[in-house]
Amino acid sequence: MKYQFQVIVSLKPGLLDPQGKAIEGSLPAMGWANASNVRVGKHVELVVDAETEAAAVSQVDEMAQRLLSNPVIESYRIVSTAPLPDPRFEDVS
Amino acid sequence: MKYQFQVIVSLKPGLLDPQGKAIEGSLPAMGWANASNVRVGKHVELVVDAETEAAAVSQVDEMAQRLLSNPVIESYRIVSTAPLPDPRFEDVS
Amino acid sequence: MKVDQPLHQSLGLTDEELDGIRATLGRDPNRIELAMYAAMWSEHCSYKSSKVHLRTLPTEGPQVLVGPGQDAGAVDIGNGLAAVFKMESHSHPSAVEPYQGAATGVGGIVRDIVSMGARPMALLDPLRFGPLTEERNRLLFAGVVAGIGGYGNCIGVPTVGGEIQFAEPHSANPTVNVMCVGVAPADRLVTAAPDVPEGSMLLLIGAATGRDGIGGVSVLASRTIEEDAAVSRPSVQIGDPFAGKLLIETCLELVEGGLLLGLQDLGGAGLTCAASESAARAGMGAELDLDAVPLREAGLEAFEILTSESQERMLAVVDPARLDEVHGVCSKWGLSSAVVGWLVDGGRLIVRMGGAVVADVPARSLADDGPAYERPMEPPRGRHEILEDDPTFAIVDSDPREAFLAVLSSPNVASKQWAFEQYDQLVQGATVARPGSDAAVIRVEGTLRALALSCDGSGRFGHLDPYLGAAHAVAEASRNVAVMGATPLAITNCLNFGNPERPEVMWQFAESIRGMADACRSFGTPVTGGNVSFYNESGGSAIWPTPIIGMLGLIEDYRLLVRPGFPGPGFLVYLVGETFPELGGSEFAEVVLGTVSGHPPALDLAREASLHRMLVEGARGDLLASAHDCSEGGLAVALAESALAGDTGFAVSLPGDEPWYVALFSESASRAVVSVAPENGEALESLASAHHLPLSRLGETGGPGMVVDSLLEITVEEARSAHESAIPKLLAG
Amino acid sequence: MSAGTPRVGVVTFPGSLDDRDALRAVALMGGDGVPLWHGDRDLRGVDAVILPGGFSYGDYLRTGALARFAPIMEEVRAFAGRGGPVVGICNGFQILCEAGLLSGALIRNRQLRFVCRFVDVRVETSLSTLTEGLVPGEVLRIPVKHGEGQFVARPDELARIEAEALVTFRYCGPGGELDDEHNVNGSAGWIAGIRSPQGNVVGLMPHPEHAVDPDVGPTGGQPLFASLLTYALARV
Ligand SMILES: Nc1ncnc2c1ncn2[C@@H]1O[C@H](COP(=O)(O)OP(=O)(O)O)[C@@H](O)[C@H]1O
Ligand SMILES: [Mg+2]
Repeated sequence: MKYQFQVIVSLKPGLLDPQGKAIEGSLPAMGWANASNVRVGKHVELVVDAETEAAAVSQVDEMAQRLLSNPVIESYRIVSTAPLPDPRFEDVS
Repeated sequence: MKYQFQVIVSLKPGLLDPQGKAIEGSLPAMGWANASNVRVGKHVELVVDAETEAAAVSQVDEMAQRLLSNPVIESYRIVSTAPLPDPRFEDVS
Repeated sequence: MKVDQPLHQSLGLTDEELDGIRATLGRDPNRIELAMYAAMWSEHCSYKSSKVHLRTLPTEGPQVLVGPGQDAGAVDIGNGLAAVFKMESHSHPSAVEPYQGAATGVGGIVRDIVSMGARPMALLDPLRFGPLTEERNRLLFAGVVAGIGGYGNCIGVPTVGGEIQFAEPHSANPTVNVMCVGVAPADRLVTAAPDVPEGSMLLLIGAATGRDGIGGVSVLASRTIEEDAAVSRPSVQIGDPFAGKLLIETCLELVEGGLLLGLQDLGGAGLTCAASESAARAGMGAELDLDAVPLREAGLEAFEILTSESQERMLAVVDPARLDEVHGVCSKWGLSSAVVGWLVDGGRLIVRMGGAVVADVPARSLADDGPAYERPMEPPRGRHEILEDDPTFAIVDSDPREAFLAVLSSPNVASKQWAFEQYDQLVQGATVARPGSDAAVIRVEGTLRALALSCDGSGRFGHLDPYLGAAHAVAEASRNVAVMGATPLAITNCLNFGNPERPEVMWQFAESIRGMADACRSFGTPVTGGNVSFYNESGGSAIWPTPIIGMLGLIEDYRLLVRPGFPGPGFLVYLVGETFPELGGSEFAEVVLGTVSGHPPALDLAREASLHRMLVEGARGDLLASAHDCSEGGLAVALAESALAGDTGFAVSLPGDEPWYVALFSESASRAVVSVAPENGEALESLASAHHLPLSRLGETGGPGMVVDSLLEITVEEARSAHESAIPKLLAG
Repeated sequence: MSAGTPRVGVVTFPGSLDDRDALRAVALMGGDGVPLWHGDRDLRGVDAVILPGGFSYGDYLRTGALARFAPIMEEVRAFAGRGGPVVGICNGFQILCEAGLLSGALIRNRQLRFVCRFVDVRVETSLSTLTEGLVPGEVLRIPVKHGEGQFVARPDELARIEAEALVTFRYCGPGGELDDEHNVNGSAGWIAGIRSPQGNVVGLMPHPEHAVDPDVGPTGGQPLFASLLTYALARV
């Protein structure tokens, strides 16, 4: 079976995020002074072919830990691609 | 009210994703030959202070379009941060 | 794309061109063949509007090893080595997506050098944008610079020079040119081999083929942007510099191992171009098997595989007996390689897919028999009024100090450090003179020789008088290498113009070619190759005619190179050459008087050539302590830049009896500011008179300030801040 | 190879760029440069290892993230464990951090742009393979060229790095002063390079291999290569 996953990797809280900071810095000039706490991370999609979902999950977990994130500065979470909660939010482009 | 969002920005389908390709190319040597379709995108978290959720959503949509993504090559989708479906997948680090 | 248009027209072919294809084939082309002709006969690939003019350029000389017609030109630099160089435009893709457009431009030009069997050693990036006061131009500028760095830095080729100018006509249409220079043993250059045997394999090396850039050459580079605003988006290509680096190493290892019979990069018109040119050059035909082409996604149609411009691919011609070795090198570097065809006698290019023949055309008809047009030409209306309105005779009541600071901080003159600091200038360890010098200098490993490289183009001069503009561009490029002590050897170019179907544009083009040809003949610097980029316009208004010259000069002993900075206090400062009242098209006229008009400075090609010889002789004799050419901003800027580069002030008097603003800001040609140790003053004077060049002693170096008579006094630090902060300030919005 | 000439291996990963430059610098400073290949499990008996600059695997995902899985890295790890001198320059530094051989991490420059510039760096310790014989406080002129050289670590980690005096180099002004203007990429504590507690593993963002040849520019990298060769020689 093929299982699809998303792995979201973000900088650990407390660490400075230069990209997030730059975006935040440019918001007021664009008229969005009410937006804040911008953090930029990575979003990795992948498909794992495994016997069971549990096997796939544990493999993705290992990949996320060893390869997709750097535990010194980043944390991650794994999302299996379930339908999104609200159609309004779907791929709007 | 403060609303929290995640914006996921990914390369449009059909466009080459050099990062995804390079990661995928190195997976077999790491013992993960069963993983495929790796695509790397950006994950932006932010908080918007607005009167209504609808106002916040429409602002994030505009931000995603004008600032967070490059419409020529990227598409985006917006996710409001609802609790994740399965605690197993939560921030495991 | 209009729905009711016949297919050939929507692919950019005219009715007459379709008739030509019919005549060649003796039947109607099928859709796939039509797509192949459309790509190969596009302006970008066929040079159909420019060919007849390009033929008039001087291309021969004892130094030329490979002239125009190959992927890149090559000149002899001694010690059995060849310098391979070429320039190309990626303006159209950069207008659509600045980062990727510029990045893939770097990738493309680098592969042109590699396909000659040379290791790419240096990049230069002449650029043109609209004024930075507009946000769109700032984004284009920042995106293009980041893209060039993003690709060049990642493949380990230093970006050592370039040029950046700003002018309103480039607002919607940035000009993005990239030049690459490589070095190879002269006897190992991979050139058209006439005696490749039948049955030689065509091996596609590198990235898988996807839908990117389908019809790129016809869609992007052969029409104006707005004609295709909607269509052009899917044509954006994403660069993969990592794959690009692996491809460079793979190809060079194959060439070094003597494993190849031929090598072609896949650029515009993709596989169609590479296969038809490989076959045509060998005087043969080829069979192509599209089922063997590795694809990035399923379901590509034949015409898509044939015209895809997916990046990071090369086509090698391989002896079947060496195939295993070749595959071995490719897989060592982690690249895929697939036999996609072979050469056959008879001259036809036969394409198969799914077992059926999907195209069957003469290879030569694609590669060499494209149309050639003598398009109508006519000088633009209003040209004489602009020329006659010469600012040289304007009434000037500016304050000298303010004028000086205004010119020094004008974006055209200001330091481009913000940009070139984003480029790795040092990798490969050969960079002897980095950006900030008149020319970049890279040494040639294992020798004392070095190449001096400069890119120069005409902005205002070319707009006012395209003949003079192009001649000045060659003169300035030669002067820039000569001030460093290098003998100008040969040029490449990139000719950026508007829509050639408009007679004014075609006239500008023809005049530019004439100017370039005359200057190149006088300096003995043949044209070894180049690139033409038309259709740089929108809303019926074209960019200024922008012929960019890429000059290659040779220094025999790089330890003797001369730098622009004043070396310290106590040196004598001279102006070589003569200043005339020539403010037409000058930086001063634009920035201080607010006008771009008048006659550009005259150019005495013989005097210019003497100046180059004198500068080279002065360097060889270790006579010059510094040398810097006088160009934009005139004597004032040349003095200021010498002071900034050497962190040393000066005190000078203006020579002659022209008004101060002429003496300081006239952009008369054939001049340089040099300094010598006091004991060398006389030697310099006799050197100049031996070359029949006027020489004026201006004063001395030293002190914390830049002092000109009683006109001007400014500290080096204040001038530095004006010069260095101008562009960052504008970018901050 | 003459007896007593230290052999310094330079690893080429896919995407390494300054590998030839490092080999040239080793030779210029009197050592024997030995090319090593990422896919080999063999250090060819070298006395020191350099992980050179460049963009291994395109710097995709994270700088150094993919290179640290290369087969040769197991050998490098073992060699470092035996006290062998290992130096990571720029991308090599990033690889050593990813591999856990050095602390901290390197993220995008504060200004979010690549920067190529000659900078001044201050030597902080003589207890490392690159700084033996150098006097702390000494200022060297060496170029940087990177887009992701901002050194970061969690606060506790940073405190430990400082407490154990692991900082080997800091960005500084010409007189050794630490001010914001001279922090070329915004690194925590101006950190330009650090060492392992034993001092045999050192990583730094500046490129000493591009500052050894007087014909090309400043020579602030010479003392560092001299130190490395001395250190390596002690092991011959
Ligand atoms: N886009 C660029 N990339 C790299 N270097 C550049 C770029 N633009 C300008 N430079 C460098 O800045 C210096 C000054 O440029 P320019 O004023 O055009 O020189 P010149 O007038 O001598 O031709 C040169 O060394 C040039 O190579
Ligand atoms: Mg110059």
